Amino acid sequence: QSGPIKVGILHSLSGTMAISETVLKDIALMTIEEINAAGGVLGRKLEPVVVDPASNWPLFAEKARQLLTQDKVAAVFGCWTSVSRKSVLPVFEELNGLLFYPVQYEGEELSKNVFYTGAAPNQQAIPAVEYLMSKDGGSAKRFVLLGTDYVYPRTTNKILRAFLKSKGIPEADIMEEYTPFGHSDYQTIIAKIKQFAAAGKKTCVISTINGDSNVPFYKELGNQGLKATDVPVVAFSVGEEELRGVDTKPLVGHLAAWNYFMSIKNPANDAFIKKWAAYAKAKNIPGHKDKPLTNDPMEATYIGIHMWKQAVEKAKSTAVDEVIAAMAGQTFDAPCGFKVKMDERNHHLHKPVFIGEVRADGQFNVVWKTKGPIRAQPWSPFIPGNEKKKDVPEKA
Amino acid sequence: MSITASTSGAGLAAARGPRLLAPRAHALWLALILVAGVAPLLNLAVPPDSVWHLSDHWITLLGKIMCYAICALALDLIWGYTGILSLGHGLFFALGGYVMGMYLMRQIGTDGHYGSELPDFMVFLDWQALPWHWALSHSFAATLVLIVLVPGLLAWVFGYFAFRARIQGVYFSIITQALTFAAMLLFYRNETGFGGNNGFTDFKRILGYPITTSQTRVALFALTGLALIGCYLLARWLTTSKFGRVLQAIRDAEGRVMFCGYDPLPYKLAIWTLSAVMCAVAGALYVPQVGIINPREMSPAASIEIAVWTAVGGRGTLVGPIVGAFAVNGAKSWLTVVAPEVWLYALGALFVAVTLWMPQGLVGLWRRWVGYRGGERHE
Amino acid sequence: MTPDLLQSGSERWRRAQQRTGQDGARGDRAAVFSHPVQPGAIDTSHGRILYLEDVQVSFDGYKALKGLNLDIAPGELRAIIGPNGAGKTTMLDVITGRTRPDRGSVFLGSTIDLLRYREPQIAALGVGRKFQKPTVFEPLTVWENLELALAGDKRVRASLTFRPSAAQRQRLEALLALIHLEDAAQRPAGTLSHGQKQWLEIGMLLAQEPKVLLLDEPVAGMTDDETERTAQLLLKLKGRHTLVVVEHDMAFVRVIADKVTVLCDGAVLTEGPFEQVARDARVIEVYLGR
Amino acid sequence: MTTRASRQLVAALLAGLLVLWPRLAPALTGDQALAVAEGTVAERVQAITQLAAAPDPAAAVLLRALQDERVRVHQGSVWIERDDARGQRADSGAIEPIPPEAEAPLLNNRLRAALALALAALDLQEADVARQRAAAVTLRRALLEEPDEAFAPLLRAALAPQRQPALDGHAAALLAQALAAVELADADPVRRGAAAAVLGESGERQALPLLQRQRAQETDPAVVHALRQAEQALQRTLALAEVGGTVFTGLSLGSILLLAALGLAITYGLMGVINMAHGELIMVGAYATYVVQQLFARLWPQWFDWYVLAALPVAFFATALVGAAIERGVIRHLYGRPLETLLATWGLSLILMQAVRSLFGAQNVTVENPAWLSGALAVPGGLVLPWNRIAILVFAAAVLLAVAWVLARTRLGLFVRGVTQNRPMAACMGVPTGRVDALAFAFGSGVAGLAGVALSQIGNVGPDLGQSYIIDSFMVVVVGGVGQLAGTVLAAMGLGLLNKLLEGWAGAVLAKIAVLVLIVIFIQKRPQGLFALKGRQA
Amino acid sequence: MLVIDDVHQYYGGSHILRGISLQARAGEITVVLGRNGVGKTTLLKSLMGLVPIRQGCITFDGMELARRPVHERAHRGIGYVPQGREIFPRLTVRENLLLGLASRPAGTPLPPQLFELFPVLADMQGRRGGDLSGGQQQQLAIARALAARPRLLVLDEPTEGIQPNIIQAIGRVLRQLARQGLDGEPMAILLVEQYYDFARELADRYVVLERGAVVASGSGDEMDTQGVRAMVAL
Ligand SMILES: Nc1ncnc2c1ncn2[C@@H]1O[C@H](COP(=O)(O)OP(=O)(O)OP(=O)(O)O)[C@@H](O)[C@H]1O
Ligand SMILES: Nc1ncnc2c1ncn2[C@@H]1O[C@H](COP(=O)(O)OP(=O)(O)OP(=O)(O)O)[C@@H](O)[C@H]1O
Ligand SMILES: [Mg+2]
Ligand SMILES: [Mg+2]
Repeated sequence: QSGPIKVGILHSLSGTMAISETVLKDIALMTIEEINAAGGVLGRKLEPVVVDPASNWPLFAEKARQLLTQDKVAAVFGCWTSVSRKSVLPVFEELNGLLFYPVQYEGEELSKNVFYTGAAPNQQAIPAVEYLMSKDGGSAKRFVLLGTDYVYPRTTNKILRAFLKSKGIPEADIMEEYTPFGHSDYQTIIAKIKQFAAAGKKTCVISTINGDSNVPFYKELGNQGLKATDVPVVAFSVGEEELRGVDTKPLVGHLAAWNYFMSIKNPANDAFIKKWAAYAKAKNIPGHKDKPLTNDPMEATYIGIHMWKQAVEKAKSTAVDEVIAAMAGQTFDAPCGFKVKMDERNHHLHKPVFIGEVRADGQFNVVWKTKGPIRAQPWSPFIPGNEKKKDVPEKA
Repeated sequence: MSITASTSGAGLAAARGPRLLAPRAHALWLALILVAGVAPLLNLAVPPDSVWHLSDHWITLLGKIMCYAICALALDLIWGYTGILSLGHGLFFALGGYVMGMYLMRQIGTDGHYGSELPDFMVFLDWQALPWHWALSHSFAATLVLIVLVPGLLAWVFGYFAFRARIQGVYFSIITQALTFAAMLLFYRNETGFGGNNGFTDFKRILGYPITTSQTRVALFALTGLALIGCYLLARWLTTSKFGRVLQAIRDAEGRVMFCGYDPLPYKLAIWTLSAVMCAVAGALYVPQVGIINPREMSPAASIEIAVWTAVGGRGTLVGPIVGAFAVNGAKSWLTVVAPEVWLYALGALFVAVTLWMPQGLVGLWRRWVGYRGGERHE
Repeated sequence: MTPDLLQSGSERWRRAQQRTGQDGARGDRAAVFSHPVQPGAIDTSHGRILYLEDVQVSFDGYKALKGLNLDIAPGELRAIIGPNGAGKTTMLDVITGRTRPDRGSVFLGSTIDLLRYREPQIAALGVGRKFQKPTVFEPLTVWENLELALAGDKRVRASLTFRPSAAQRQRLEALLALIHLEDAAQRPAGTLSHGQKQWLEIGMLLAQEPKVLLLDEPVAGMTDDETERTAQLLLKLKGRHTLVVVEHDMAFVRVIADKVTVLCDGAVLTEGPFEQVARDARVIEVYLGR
Repeated sequence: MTTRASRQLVAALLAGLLVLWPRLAPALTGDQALAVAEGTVAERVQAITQLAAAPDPAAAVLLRALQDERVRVHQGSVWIERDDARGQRADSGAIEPIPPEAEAPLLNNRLRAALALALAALDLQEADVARQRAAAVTLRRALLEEPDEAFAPLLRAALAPQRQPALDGHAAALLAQALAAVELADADPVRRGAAAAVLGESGERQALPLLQRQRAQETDPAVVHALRQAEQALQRTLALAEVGGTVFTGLSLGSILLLAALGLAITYGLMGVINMAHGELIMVGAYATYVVQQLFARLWPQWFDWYVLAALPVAFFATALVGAAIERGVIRHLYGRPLETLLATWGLSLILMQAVRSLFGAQNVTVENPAWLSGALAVPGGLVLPWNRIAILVFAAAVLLAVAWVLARTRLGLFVRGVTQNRPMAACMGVPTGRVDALAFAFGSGVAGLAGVALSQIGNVGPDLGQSYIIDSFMVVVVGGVGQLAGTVLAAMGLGLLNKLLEGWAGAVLAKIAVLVLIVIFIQKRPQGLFALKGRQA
Repeated sequence: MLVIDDVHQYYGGSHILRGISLQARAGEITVVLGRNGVGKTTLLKSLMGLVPIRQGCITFDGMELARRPVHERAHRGIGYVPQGREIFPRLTVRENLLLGLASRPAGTPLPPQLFELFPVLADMQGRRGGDLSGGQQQQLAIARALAARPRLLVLDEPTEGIQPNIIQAIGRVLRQLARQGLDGEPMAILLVEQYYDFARELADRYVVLERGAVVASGSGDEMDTQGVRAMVAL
């Protein structure tokens, strides 16, 4: 076999999710270009097949099928929302395809055909809350769980509740609040948070607000004068890209938990950022050509593609089953500064966790990090019944 | 200014008189043979490497678009013929889909991640038993009934009050939009018991047959095709009967219709409910084919899109909406692959072009081309 | 107690009586609702088919009708004249259920209180109307317009299986001939000229076979000759149908009317045979001129 | 050291400082400077505290620089960054270039809080009223959250009648509340009672748990009474503030809905164009604001705060131009076919969105609130009215007046109404219908652009901006009654208030659902919208 | 003043006007008669430019109008009273009249004579046009056309739905307008009318149409002798 190896890129370039996903398409193209420049895989070039599922879930499934059956791609890198992943999952399982999913998510899933390069809840949410409860984090005693009303926040908050309970936090000190998709008026909710915070115990907000709603939320937060020193907000979906749309000066000190921050200093990250900046300039990518930013899902995409390449080279084949076998235990010197490893069993990465505080320039100061990469727990131990779950994909 | 004010005469082109056996009927027979005979053969009997092989991808894609075509046809009955623009038809589509989805979720049985009788999402949200509204979901027969009954009843009740209050034009459009919007938010909530924004996915079986085999797929495809043809015939019968003319009269001068002694309420209610049920059937056929149902189908934009298909194809004609659904969705499927970065320009331009140069949609264009008479415009 | 009060008291008593009478009628309302009363069911035993009493209508404070009374006998051809804005069209609106009066009563025959019904039901009861501004179903052909108006079962179920019978076809063709639109039968009604639409609307009204015909300015926009022919037509209908004609064309009114009612400022100014009315000084002053 | 212990230390040391401050000479050592910049968080907190207490103006300068993130450290030396990019040594005061490898010391919330407290204590000594007030706010917040006797001497000294420089009255009131929080647990029942009264008047929600806690353990019946009174007074203020808050948020949401809908009230309500691209016109306005902001940042940074004012005309005309182009290019062929405008403008909205993606990228862009639109007006009772929301309320009213004036009082308004009601007749009367259409559509679009400027101040500016407003805009226009400006206003405000009222007790999701359902029911009652046009239809 | 020369008009495929020529002079009332559907309204619409003509010339004051936009015709001084009134239903009576001034510079006042001619309108200035009764609307339509002080007044069956004494008044007004206009200058009037007696009384010149063509014309006094009444009968 010769000729290029096709790989699919399945990210929304239009519709509501384009705001987040477009850049993942670009970073994927950059990574592929990088691999090709270094001689490709097994001596063959990679040929990206870009499609636009347009933030439309059934269209995701259709495109996935098309990539696998018409274009016969060796692997697909894509999806952002859980629902898009859920929509394509049956297709990948039916056609035995290979999907690399680069975004943090709620867990509770494990498929043989998917590699999850984003964080599971224990690689993001739990450490963040632990930090807030620590002295350095402000010894928080009261918690507002604020999210957009959908599965990821609901599940995460369920896990967090169980976790907080295990730490002895009474029910009365937890407030849970949800907003509809696209909610843009946070006046009432912030007033409620203020009330809740006035009880004389250190209060913090754990935000799983999704996408577009973050900007109005943070703007309102800033203007209502709720400072991080009073009520810190820790977010799981807010990274460098999301803060691009916000004036961060009033938000200094609010937190985010990720497995990667652009501001992390190490040679791998410097090189990664430099590469991206050059690529964005060369390809004239709007926004990034003037102000290149990297973020966690971009890193996860980058890691995913490189690991797939390594696995293909190890397996000496692009055949899905062989690549899946070869993926186990793959390691990669990631921009986050650690050697991340694909777990031998559970298709998730071992990743370090960082907690960053927002800086005035829209970047994050890492104020806390784990000693090293930690193993993902896709089946959260805080959900009853999961103790029975095996940590390997089961046969469908 | 009213959204229904329409004197464009689009309705003039409606087929009149008995045409079932007229020259154009052979197109119908052709369609029938294609969906029920040729396509299945090309998919199942022709070897996959032959150029004549119709891949599963195409079968699902065409099946999906045919579902959309049924929706567009349903909307056309109420919009093109009766002058009532619904911006909430996605709701009925989704309801049909959800009823079917519930059945399919139950068919998973204990094959889910958690090996529980309950659907996975209920397990990890810690639910102990099926909520009441899932009661009948195990039975296929009940599902079939509910597919018609739930959206039909909702449409009937909603329509009854709205039409009785003589809500017309945009006011009607907006409340249908509000309705579907509210339903979407409701279904997004996890507490509602429909899987929140993830909706239902990962179906395994239908009627005990594995859902992913080519045979099942083709069967669903053929069924959808037959449903489309059935809906078309039904619509044609309705619109060519006096019933259809009363509808058009209601569209153009409702006040006058009343002075002729017709009560518009039952007429509107009948066509409205029927249209909703058609959408629901389309939704029910859609879900097993695309493998997911999620509240996004209830978003206002999704409903507007149905109107767009109808308008692109040609409002007030019966083939128009079908052509429109195929054209728009086909273009979308094709363009998102060949021009993923700029396809929206092309699609947007298509819509503008259709309105500017094809006032009666693609069908109107075709008619003018072949010199079909009867579609003339007048000022 | 003044005679006035006595008078109004007895009036009220009479009305109360009538209401109880209706209560009896209300017993079969369900039937009325789902199945329009046969046109024959109008009770004309008291010698009146249309009866308006003390009807008042106001729009945002402006009183268009101020205590209007009208009493029309079966088979009568009544002309209503009166200055522009006198309330003639409003009166027809009230009768046909289009406008709700603030007070007053409107009866069809002695038993049917029209205020209880909505437009389609009133039409089904046998009250047909031609509008001042001709309104026809523009995209439908002339033939279809007439077919829609044709008397018969107007419920959904019937409409699904409707096919005009031979007799009905004949009737439609006769009507077409009557309104001179034979050549235009398959033309969309929207393309007719103003006068042709007037004719078509008259045709539709006739197709409906109503007991009571209300015509708002039927000859406006017609040539003298056509006006003449319309007059003949109306005279032919007189007796079998009850006709109420609103018109400003005095030549026409003179030809057709048994009795003329003059409305002015929302109330009846005078009533009587044409010649008498035409000589009335007040009518000349406010309406006829010279 | 625990937080509490370090706070006590600050307080004790600072209290002494207040007396000694003016008389002492500088003595900041390099080690002291380094200690605040490097080490574990706990060590640094302690160093900050000690440094704050060190009677040294240079220390104050260093702490302030630390708070402003202007401190740089390299190989044991500490500099304070100056505007000319050179640095001043923290210990010696020498001015020298900062080595490029120098790093900014890390700050986290705990350090920031310690810094803020320390600096607040120092700032009380400043003559600057703004600083005094800010310091008093910080202290009050800290003490209401956790009353701490150690601060009493500091506060009493600060509140001393003859102190120099004089204390600002407002700051004094705030400090008195802070002191009251401490004195609520004083041994002297008279002081306790007085403190309760002060807290009762404070209107601060944080005081409520303090009062309640004290009442639970209070033994003196007179003080119990005072406490109860104070609680009631406080609760009254809070309840009032809550109502005020709901009304304000409701009106604020209403004003946003109104702004978003006003343009549509013209293009749709008046002209009958089912303008699905309306949202994208708003988006164009917001992006115009962004561009103006970038221009100001680059060309006239000294005027940056006023970029919003410049953005208003720019956004108006830019959007009006886009609108005029749309009208001339597409919509003018569609008059009399309102439904077709739905399809065409839907297509245009796709094109506009994609154009913005191609031009500015798919991600959001930053639009900053200028200083005068940041922050909030604080009202007693914990009510905080952000300036940007107040400004939008006023702005919405102004735009409304302008629109109303144009429509009702100008010839253009009359012509537009005439043209939409009967195009051929208007032409026969001599109205140049083409020009009027283009002008009117451009005007409506321009108003949408103005809305874009306002919305850029509170929410996302991204390619999807328009999509999130289009549905609400149509609801508002229709519920109000198509073509009825007054109806639009009422509907916007009504929906805003209703939404916020419901959100208060049902949560945002259910509130939104309820509002939608209420709209459906409302239209049943008023099938022509709020301001139905009664009257005869031909 | 107005010269219509060999105008042809079609609706779709059907030939409605077949080479119509006629003239209207200042100071004269020219009456157009014809049965229903012969094309009278179409002729006036062509004159106003509401339906573009296929062939032929329309000159007004020596100026070719046939290819000019509609509103320019109003600016040249043509006032139009359409059949069916075509009031702006949701504008008030006053606004309807002000719109009649659209062809005049901003700030031009309404001619005060309007309210003398039609006193009802004075009382109803604040009412919406669509709420008026049919006859009131007709009066409004005439007043609206006069507001701009046109030099050519085109009326399409203006007596339709108007009470007899006002018809008489309108007759007198038209005569007066033809002679001396609103402010002293004679006006040209083109009147389409079915009401024969009214037409004959006013006509200085007459034109009879049949199936889209002119079949007779002449001076007003000859109408009776030429048997025009019979021509418009069936
Ligand atoms: N909806 C309304 N709002 C306000 N005034 C109205 C309304 N409807 C009718 N009117 C007024 O009521 C009066 C009566 O109107 P109506 O149409 O009944 O008169 P008419 O007798 O039919 O006149 P015409 O002979 O001119 O047709 C008129 O002055 C009219 O302006
Ligand atoms: N929009 C149209 N499309 C097609 N045909 C039309 C249209 N409008 C009018 N016609 C036809 O053109 C012919 C002339 O119509 P027009 O309205 O000019 O007649 P008219 O002489 O004014 O008649 P009337 O006295 O009834 O007003 C009629 O036969 C009519 O049916
Ligand atoms: Mg009338
Ligand atoms: Mg005419």
